[in-house]
Amino acid sequence: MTPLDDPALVRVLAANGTLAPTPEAERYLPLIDALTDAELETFYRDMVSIRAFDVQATNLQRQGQLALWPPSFGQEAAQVGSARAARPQDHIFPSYREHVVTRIRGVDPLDIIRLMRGLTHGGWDPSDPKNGNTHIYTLVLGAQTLHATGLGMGLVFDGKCGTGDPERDEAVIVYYGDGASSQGDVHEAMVFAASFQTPEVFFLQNNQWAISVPVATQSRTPLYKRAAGYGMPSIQVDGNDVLASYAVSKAALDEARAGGGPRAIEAMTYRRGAHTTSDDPTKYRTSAEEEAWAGRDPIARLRTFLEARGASEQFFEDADAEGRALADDVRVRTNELGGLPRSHMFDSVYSEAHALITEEQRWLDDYEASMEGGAQ
Amino acid sequence: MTPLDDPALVRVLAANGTLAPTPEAERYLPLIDALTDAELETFYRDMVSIRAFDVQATNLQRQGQLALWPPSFGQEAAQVGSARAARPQDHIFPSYREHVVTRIRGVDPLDIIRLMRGLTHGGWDPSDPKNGNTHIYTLVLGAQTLHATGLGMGLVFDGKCGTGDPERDEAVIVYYGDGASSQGDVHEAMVFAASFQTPEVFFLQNNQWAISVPVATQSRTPLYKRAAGYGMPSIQVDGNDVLASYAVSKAALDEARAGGGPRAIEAMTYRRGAHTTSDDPTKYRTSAEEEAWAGRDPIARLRTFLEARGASEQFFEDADAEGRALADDVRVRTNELGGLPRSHMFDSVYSEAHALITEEQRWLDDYEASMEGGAQ
Amino acid sequence: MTENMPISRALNAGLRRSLETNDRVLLMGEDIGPLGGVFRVTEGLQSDFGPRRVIDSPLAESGIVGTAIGLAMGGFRPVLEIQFDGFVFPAFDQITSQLAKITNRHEGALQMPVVIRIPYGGHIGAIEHHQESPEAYFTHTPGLRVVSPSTANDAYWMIQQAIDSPDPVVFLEPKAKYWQKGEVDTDAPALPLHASRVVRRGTDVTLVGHGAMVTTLLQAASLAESEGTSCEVIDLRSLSPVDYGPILDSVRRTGRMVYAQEAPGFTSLGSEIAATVTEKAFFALEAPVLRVSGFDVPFPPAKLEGTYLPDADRILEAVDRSLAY
Amino acid sequence: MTENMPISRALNAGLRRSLETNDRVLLMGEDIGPLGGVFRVTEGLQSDFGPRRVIDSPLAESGIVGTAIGLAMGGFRPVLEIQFDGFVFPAFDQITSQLAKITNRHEGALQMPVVIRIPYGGHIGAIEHHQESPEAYFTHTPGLRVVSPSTANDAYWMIQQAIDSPDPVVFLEPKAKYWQKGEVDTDAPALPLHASRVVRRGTDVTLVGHGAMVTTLLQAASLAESEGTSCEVIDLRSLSPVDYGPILDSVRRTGRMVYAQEAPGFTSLGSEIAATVTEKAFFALEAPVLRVSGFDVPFPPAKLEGTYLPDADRILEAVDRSLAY
Ligand SMILES: Cc1ncc(C[n+]2csc(CCOP(=O)(O)OP(=O)(O)O)c2C)c(N)n1
Ligand SMILES: Cc1ncc(C[n+]2csc(CCOP(=O)(O)OP(=O)(O)O)c2C)c(N)n1
Ligand SMILES: [Mg+2]
Ligand SMILES: [Mg+2]
Repeated sequence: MTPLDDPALVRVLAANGTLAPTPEAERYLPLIDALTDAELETFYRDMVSIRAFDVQATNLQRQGQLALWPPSFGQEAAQVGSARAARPQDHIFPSYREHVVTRIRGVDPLDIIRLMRGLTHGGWDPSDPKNGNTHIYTLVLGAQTLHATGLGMGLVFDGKCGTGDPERDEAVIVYYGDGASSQGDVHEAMVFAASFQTPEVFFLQNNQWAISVPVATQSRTPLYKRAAGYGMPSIQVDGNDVLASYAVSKAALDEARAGGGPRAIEAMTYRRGAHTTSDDPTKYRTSAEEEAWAGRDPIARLRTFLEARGASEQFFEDADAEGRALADDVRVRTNELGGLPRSHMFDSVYSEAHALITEEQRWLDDYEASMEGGAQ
Repeated sequence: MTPLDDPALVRVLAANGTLAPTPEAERYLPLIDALTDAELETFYRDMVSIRAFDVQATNLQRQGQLALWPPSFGQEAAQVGSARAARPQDHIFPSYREHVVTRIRGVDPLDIIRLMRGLTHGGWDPSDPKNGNTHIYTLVLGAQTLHATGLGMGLVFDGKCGTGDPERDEAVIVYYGDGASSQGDVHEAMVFAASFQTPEVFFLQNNQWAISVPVATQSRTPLYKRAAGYGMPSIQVDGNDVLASYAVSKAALDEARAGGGPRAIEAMTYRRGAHTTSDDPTKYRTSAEEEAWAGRDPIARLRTFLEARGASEQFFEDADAEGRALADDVRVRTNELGGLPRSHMFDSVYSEAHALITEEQRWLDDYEASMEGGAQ
Repeated sequence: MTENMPISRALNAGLRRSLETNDRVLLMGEDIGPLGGVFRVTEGLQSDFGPRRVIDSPLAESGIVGTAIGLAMGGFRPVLEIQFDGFVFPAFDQITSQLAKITNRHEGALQMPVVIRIPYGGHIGAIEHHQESPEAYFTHTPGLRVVSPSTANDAYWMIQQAIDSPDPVVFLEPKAKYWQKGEVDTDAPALPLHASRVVRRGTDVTLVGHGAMVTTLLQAASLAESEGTSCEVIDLRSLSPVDYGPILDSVRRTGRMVYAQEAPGFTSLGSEIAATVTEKAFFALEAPVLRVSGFDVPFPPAKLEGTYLPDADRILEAVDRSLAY
Repeated sequence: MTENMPISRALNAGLRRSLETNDRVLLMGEDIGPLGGVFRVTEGLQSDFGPRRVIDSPLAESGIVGTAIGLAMGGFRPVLEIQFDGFVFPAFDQITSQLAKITNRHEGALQMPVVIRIPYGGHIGAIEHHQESPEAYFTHTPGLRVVSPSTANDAYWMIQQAIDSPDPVVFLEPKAKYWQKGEVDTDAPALPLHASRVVRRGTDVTLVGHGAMVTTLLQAASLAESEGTSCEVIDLRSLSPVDYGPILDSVRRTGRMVYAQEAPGFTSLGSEIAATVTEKAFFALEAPVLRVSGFDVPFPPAKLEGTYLPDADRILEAVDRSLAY
């Protein structure tokens, strides 16, 4: 069975961009029919822009501007579909590859650049409204699933979901990978989510690989099937089909927000690039596999669909230009990034004064002053 | 839904001791038909003996002879059925309440007494043939599921299962509770077990409570359903029906041993006593509930069945006498237990000499000598 | 107003007051609801504040700490109970790599007011994992605050101060002393959370420790007095940061110090305090700072805990050794 | 025979030799198979020994350590790779409460020959969790042995000695030095696993450290020499137990000591060594043992690692302070 053969798979657009809903997709078609041209075009622009950003960031890493870059190349549809399905009041917990998601929520891509450049361990303030309730990246795999669940518990305790008012009710969506799914924390997050009936969507991007380890090592069984054991509805979706990804995410988030409890989505996709710029995929996977997945590329697929729907050549050119502009802007601003004052290290270890930190910071200031003195 | 209403439940003996197989039990009937009278009587004697032991241990704790006692009262059928289903070459990983299991495998009950008296953290040597490949108790909930899985991986690597020779093939059975099922380690154990296709049975005793917390807090969904997410066959069984418990365990162990990979059993039972002698169940559960489960007691149930099959009054008296003898023996030997030499603390922290340990032990010897000198 | 009560009741009263005064405070842990915790510290709180403020969680420590982080992100102030010292380790990643670092990771934009209550230490004759003193793991971790009360009054106030702290606090409760009574002044706290305190004045040797060990140090000081040695005793109260002021003042007067703890000695809080006091009071020291600790072995079976745990005699032996320099 | 190779190759060669000579040895971890590990330490081993001896595990550290315990129970000698220092914490319970204690729990009846390899330390400009020095958590835990090589020859031999040990060994690999070359003598090990070693002779101040810090200490010693100060440098090699013999010998001659480490200083291995050396060589010391450590903050973003990590200048500053006493 190839990863996309599960009879439960939800897919709307075939790899060649034609509408060809799988049986499981039928019930989502109304959600897709309701999408306006403008919305569909936004999906496309989101994907194109972030791919341009991704290429730019990879180049910046090659030029020594970044320590590392984990590309989202290939996973754009899973991310755009789910992020566009969320409402402004929803809370987003990414893993570390959700560049598309964070951008859609309003996070400045430069904040991710600063993280990967070694200027911050975070990047943005989730409580600043301009970041769309988007939490920062978590690098210890799976840890964020518990944070998301805890936040969801708080929404339940505060009566911020299930009131029946979709404008006000809030939900949480948390992203994690096929590799991360093996972590104990993900299990505990599902246990707590089910126990407290959090308004939460567990969004697993199964990109077939955890660095060099194929998903078959994590599980011989489709990962979406885990959810049932916790009493959570779950769905497998073609994660390279932005329409399907949008529709299943929207349905799941709407249900969660309305008080239906947690649910899970497994988006079947592919990490077309390297794990990070430090990785060498030729060591562990075949070019035949890479080519097969290139044929299922999410951007090409939506483009064919939009073309068939009559989108103009101009629209596609504009989208590309928008991507180039983003990439250029990122390059320019990356080159302008400065360093960090040494005080940064001490500034926010604690929120209140702490004797040892104060002492060490003072020591370092004196020491640096003496070194400068000595150097004169 | 009460815990015993699941349509998938395997039960052979009704609570009143009559043969009344549930639909799911049908396929196990040949295994039960194959049981001899002697085997059935052994099941009964196992249960009666250990209950007598359990009562004795509880008394010993009350008399200050033990720090603590976790009774197995009420869970005898789940334990006897599964332990009697195992072959001598199988490996057993108990949690900390499997007094019945350990006794059946040959472990001296005094070893558990020594543990609960504060004389050892272990009690017996799993590699000593007289202990029937039974590992010691693990007190950090769930941790033993990974050890069992690792041992199972080793059996696979060494070709000690799936050879087609049931006399030689080995399997692993690991016990854990409804509370422990929430631990991340149990998830990771299932992930590894499925990935490496260990010859392993995950045996969950759902005794409805984790100290004061009802199983509904751990899961709103029957726990046996978790296994499917890992691609493991799983079964729910009436854990107070020793015949059903035996049959499902035997089938699962046979399949695992033969190379069929891991599987899971949820045995529905009830902790009729306190969590431990430190616990006070009146704080958190009703006597109505306790009485309902008293009506499903495993020993009474098998007794009625055996009586109907024509077991003699003498047999039951002998079984009781056997239990009293065990309890008396345990009391006598407990009273004879001595203390520990202080060297015990240092003796086996490491298998090879360790400078710091040597130094500290020497210091303590000198110190104690000087204190005795001083006291003279 | 003052009231006489055991430490467990003082903690209960302190938690109650926090629950009353701040509706964002919630308690979560295993068996803290109807049972009131295995040590009854939360007794009656669920029935008074309801199951949304006093929560019996699923049985998973990483889950407890990890979801508490999410709750704190949502504006709650979770107070967690870990049932026994030896069961905190499944939560270690969430404590060390998450809770301790989240404020720093957010450059101060997110506070993490989470309290982790852990009954710790020996002297209760219990089975494995129920008698450990894991403080060193936490004091070595930047981003955590670590405290331990040794009296009922401190228990009452320090738990409230810990809950008020915007930073994560590991709150170590000396379980052997839960039933030790003391006067609680419910009007005002005596000291800030991170102050150490001289609990007995003396001139010859400075004895320092925390939690249940403070009682042992006081016993040792009494015995020493009868032998003509005057010991000053200092209750650390805060294990991270350490308030060195009173300790250094004392050592500069006495020239001698013994640190005592139940935890194994190697790479322990005692090592830190000995090294730092030596560095800061080098010329005042007549003898090296001596440490009396649990041995560097796993906490032994209960029948040997009397040998394992430092008692007044072992402390006096160190006092004598110190005086012999 | 001697051969010149970088530390990463020496480790690879040592692992290979262990795999060859003992068929119960197996390697397990994330990405150690076809990829050869993110640092290529296991490169080529899976293709030579097969996927049952060199195993890519599911992505779960507690699972890796927990199943290794079971494998050891079944007579295997598992050698585990944790991908980076900061990812060891999910396994902390299995390491601390299980692996470290199982032999003791079985009163010696079961040995636990498990090696946990962890690339550790900074200097590689990486993102969070990839630059930490977690040794104190392990050295504080009875039942573990903890070692760290600083040369290719030690890497080659110490990994084999660790695998031969019947006890669990946390094997810390100084990742910044993976590419540092050195002569490897493949005929016989120079020293037992737990010996410390004088790597430079000197008379004025004793400098002690482990792993990547040894290089920095040697740099500092060279600089000090040019200023007229003669430093002795000792490579700890074994972090638990510590071989105090050569250190005390040295300090008794020099009267001064500086300990340097990348880890945060509070409650650290440096604290332990400072306290113990002070206790054992009190009258020899002209100055307190000084410690140069990472600050007590989370390892900072990479752009600040140069400020965070002790360098030769910081060590020299401590040397000067020591000499000024
Ligand atoms: C707890 C933990 N262990 C190991 C790592 C190192 N690591 C980083 S990414 C990765 C693979 C993750 O795979 P997956 O979850 O499928 O996400 P993907 O990279 O494919 O998006 C590993 C092993 C980590 N970050 N955290
Ligand atoms: C990791 C861990 N957390 C907490 C505890 C304390 N504890 C001991 S038994 C128990 C309840 C266990 O419930 P369950 O798994 O259902 O087993 P049962 O006691 O019902 O047999 C708890 C919370 C523990 N032993 N280990
Ligand atoms: Mg992946
Ligand atoms: Mg239970």
